[in-house]
Amino acid sequence: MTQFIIRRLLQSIPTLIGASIIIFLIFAMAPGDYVTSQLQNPKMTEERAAQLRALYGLDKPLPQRYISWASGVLKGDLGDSLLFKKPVIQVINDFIWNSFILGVAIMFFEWLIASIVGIYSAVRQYSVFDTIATLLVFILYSLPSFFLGLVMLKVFAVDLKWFPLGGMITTGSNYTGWAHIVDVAKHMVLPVATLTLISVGGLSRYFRANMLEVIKQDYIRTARAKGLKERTVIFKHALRNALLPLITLFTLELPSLFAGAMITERIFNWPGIGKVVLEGIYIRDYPLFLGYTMLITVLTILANILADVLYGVADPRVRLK
Amino acid sequence: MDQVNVNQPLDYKKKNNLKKAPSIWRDAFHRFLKNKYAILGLVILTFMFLFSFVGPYFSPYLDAKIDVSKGNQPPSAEHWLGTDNLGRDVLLRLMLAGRISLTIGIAATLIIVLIGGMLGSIAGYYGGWLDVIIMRLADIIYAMPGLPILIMLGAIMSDLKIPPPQRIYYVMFILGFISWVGLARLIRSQILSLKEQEFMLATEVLGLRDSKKIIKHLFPNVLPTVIVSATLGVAGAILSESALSFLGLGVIPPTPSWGYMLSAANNMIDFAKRPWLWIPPGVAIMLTVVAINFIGDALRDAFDPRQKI
Amino acid sequence: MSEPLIEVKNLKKYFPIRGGILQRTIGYVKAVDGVTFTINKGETLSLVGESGCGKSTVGRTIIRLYDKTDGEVFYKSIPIHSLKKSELRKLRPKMQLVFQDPFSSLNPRLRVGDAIGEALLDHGLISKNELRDKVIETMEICGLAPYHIDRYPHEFSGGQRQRIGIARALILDPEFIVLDEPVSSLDVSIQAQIINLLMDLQEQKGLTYLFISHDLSVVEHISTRVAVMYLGSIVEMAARDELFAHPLHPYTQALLSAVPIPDPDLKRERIILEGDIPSPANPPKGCKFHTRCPLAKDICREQVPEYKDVGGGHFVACHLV
Amino acid sequence: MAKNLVEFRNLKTFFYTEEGVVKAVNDVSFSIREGETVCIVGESGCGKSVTALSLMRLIQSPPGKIEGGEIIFDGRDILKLSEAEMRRIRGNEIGMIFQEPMTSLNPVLTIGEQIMEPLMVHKLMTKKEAWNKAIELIKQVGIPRAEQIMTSYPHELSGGMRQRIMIAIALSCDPKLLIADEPTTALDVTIQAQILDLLRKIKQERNMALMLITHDLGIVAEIADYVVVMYAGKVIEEAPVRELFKNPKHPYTRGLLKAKPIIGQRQERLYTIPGQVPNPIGLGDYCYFSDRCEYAMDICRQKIPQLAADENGHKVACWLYEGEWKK
Repeated sequence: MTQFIIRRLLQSIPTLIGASIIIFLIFAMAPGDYVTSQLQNPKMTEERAAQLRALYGLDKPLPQRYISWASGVLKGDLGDSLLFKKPVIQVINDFIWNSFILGVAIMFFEWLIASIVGIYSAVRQYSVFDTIATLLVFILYSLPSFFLGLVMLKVFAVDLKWFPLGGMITTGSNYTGWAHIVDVAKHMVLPVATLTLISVGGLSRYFRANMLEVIKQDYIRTARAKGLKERTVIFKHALRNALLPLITLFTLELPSLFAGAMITERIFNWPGIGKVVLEGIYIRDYPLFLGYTMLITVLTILANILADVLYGVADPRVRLK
Repeated sequence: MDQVNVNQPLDYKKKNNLKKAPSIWRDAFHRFLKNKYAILGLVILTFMFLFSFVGPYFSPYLDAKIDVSKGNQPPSAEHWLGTDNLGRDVLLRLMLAGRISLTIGIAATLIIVLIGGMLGSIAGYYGGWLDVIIMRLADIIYAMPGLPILIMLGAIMSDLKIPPPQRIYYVMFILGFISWVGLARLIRSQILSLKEQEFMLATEVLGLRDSKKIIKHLFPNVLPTVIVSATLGVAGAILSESALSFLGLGVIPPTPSWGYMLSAANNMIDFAKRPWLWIPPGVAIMLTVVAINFIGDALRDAFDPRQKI
Repeated sequence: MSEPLIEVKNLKKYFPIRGGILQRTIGYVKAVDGVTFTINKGETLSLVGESGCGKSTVGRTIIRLYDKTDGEVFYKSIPIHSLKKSELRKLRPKMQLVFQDPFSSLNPRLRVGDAIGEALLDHGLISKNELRDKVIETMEICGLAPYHIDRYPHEFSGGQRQRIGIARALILDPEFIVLDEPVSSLDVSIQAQIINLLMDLQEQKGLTYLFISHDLSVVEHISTRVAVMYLGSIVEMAARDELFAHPLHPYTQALLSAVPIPDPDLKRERIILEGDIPSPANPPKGCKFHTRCPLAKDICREQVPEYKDVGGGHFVACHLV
Repeated sequence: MAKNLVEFRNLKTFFYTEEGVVKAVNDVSFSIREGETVCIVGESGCGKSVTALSLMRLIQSPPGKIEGGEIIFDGRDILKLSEAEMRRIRGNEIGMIFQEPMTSLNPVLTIGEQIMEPLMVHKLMTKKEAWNKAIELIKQVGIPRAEQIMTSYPHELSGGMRQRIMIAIALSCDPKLLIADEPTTALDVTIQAQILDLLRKIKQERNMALMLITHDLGIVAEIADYVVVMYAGKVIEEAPVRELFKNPKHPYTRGLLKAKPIIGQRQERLYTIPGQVPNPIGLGDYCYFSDRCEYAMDICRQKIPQLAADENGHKVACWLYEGEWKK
């Protein structure tokens, strides 16, 4: 097992380097940089700008800038966010956990609903439930997340006023303890509902397809020939096999917990890393955006390795000696 | 060479003329038409195309000037969907925006099919170090988060001051270059499994030239997967484009797009008081994408009835 | 009648097993481990053995569908494995192969007429307008009705598809055909039709066959000479009547006694081999059969038996003979 | 004469497909006595497996459905039982093994778990008792190192060993009937000999009926007491094994016996039954073998022949043996 992990880590190093080069090149393509966007304000003079650029090392040739940036990243120094005038690491740390709570809630509801709907419609194939579920899943699957978010806000916040119009806590209130949690929860309902509805479609189709594939296998017929209850056949024999590919899917979704849904956080004004980074891009806060993108890339690569390892642990056939 | 009377050949009772049996593609087409979701999808999609490409000629406001005095009127007899802050007819804007969004969706998908198809088949068919390089590149692009990269490229486009009409083409290429990986991997794995099939080994035994193997044997068997994923790809591309434009980083005025029209909801008053500004484009996107997904799914069943899911 | 058409000298085919961190080759599956035989013109040599004995690999390596690891293959004294790609391609029509699985050996999206005729056209051995008649003629020889020419494979039964596979090979007017378990997946009544077809074609066109099978009764019916394989090597080879009348190698004897005979009154003492067929990845030392051989001695466990002619072309590889 | 354990009476099992209704089992009647080995023999698509699956009520519907007839097992009509009652029979009074050992065991559960399941469900054994019984069963089916096998997974075993485990599972609750659906078709001939030997040993040790489905007449001769020949969903001939091989009546059975090459009895040219099995959809009121039969008469193309027994119980459904005047 460790041998496998080492091999996968070694293999992912070139991918990581490649990704970092491409990302850095994209940023380097940007004509202006933070400094130029400051030129508009009168106090800024030409040579002052040159000094600033030198300070941020923006005047050196490209490969050198990449090396210094990359070595910084390795040492954990992602440079300073221009928007917040503090190290990018700190900015990320401040806001990423708000995205994390949202992400965990979404993922919980998404997997709960998708598994129930997917498995039930597979077991009851061609039933009324199955047809309705498939149709509904189809529509949810095609909804743009921002449109659904806006509609939810309009209906439930503006018109019905059941939920707050956005943000994470009621402005001006300083609840503590349980009251705070309830307040945050109330603010979470609409964004969580939006993103759960968006993602539950695809996942339940995947559950359904997997279950249907497993149900027609020979060992399910053997299980029935043993006279086991249908419940045992489905939940012990079928589900254990159907879940295998889903472990990979679950692990690959973990990075999204940290990435934060940029657009949804912006619509619901949820102070997550997604919203913050999005605002940063409008004022070309490249270090913050660069740091954030690299973080997500690293998490994705690690998630890929974790997915393979977990699959090996779960599936005895693949259990790597 | 006298005919060998091996044992009397199959009975000729059921003799019918030597007309060509319906081709495999016509069979698939008949199965496709029998699927009611496909018909629903086709109807909606044709409506959206007509609405976008033919609709404008029926609108009285095609060449109306901007007249701020008539701005922000709610839906009325003259303006079925009201007017926007510059007094333009929202219905007309919706139609014109449809052209852009549909064109970008299809164009981006063609790019994806071109790049993904080519790289995927080369990697799958020739293998060796070519395969390793292409797949390594695919891993890299696959590892990078899609939306942030798109947003970054959008921001750069704004900085480079690319004129709006040209921006459309840049958006197409960006969408294409970011999302070809999925299709490339799909085609590569399909070619690899096809190459193990006995009928491909047979083409080697028969000594067919590489070109014949690819065109007459691999291509027809990979095509269905490409068609299905390309169709679903258009839906994906439309969603991505409208997201970018919603953030003001994709298609920007004066070029109309559903995404940008939706961003009208960013200003509080329009959001709460003037839903006719941002709800119609949202519905338009949803209808188009649902229709395409119906068609894509029906195509998958039509091509491979065994994989009924 | 008996100058050799095909000569195989000490043919070896190893498939590498990858492992370790850098996926280096850490071992070999010795699918074919040194096989020598000749096939004379108009003869049918059968390769018989159980799964994993390498008979299909021999068949495919001879016509260079797989590249060899070691040894030599001559077709009319032309060294097949040292030809350039273009030379090999020109020789292809002369050496054909009929596959086992009627369902995966035909391109599902290509009309039957094209599948049969395309190679003839591609090799420029016929003009376009003569092609259709030639295809119809060959189809009728193989017992297929002409009106099937434009149909697709999914409209045919297993037996008919096998006929299409044979027509596809036959139309190129080959001299040598490898029949890789052509009737194993067919029903008994259809099997008989295909066997008769193959034997009639051999008679009329003087074809030379390498017949690969695990079914000893079919082998007894169709072969001129028979070679019995076990884990990559030939353990015994002789003329058909000689081998079936006086099997010398214990494995051949066990194989013959294991075949169920459709005669309820036949009482015969049965040799039941213990244990399972070892994996070709790490075959037993010495004589590979010693782990299952009822007569195994110490010498069998250490020394590889010599493959020698014990008289009249009856080859056997066993210390006890 | 032992009493009848299983009686199929005019069983009809149809499959409703897009192209039309496939009458997989079309009015089939025969019976299996206690402790007797009955072989159902026929080519692919003749309905032999569907007959067995109908007895176990494992027909997947849709698309399949048992349309008519009765299956009397140990005095009870299987088709009338509730699902719960049926479950008490499956795996308990009737054991079943299938053709593909490689895919018949659950790949993610250990061998031990899969053997112990029926013991705990039907015999209400504790985990401990079931564990010991499972080890005993593994030894009974001739697999060494039973304890180690208990904790290993199916992919670690060979095809032959997996089929032995399937037999162990089927025998776990001492069933009155064991159904074996082409148990050795996917195995090599030396392994097949081992499995047939095991089945014969089990047959002697237990007074258990065996319903063996196969297309190989050699296996029928070796293990069967009584033979039922099926063609296109119907029983066309049935007789004790010696009688059937010595005096085959139906042209199809005779054709099968001559078409298969036999070691030591080489023929110059194989007898072939021309044509192929008819399309199962839309079969009318005529003998389904008529278009392939050398002796086909007009009556054969007009009316389905019924099974008629001769003096020593050798039944055949063919107009050659039923003179028109008899009817």
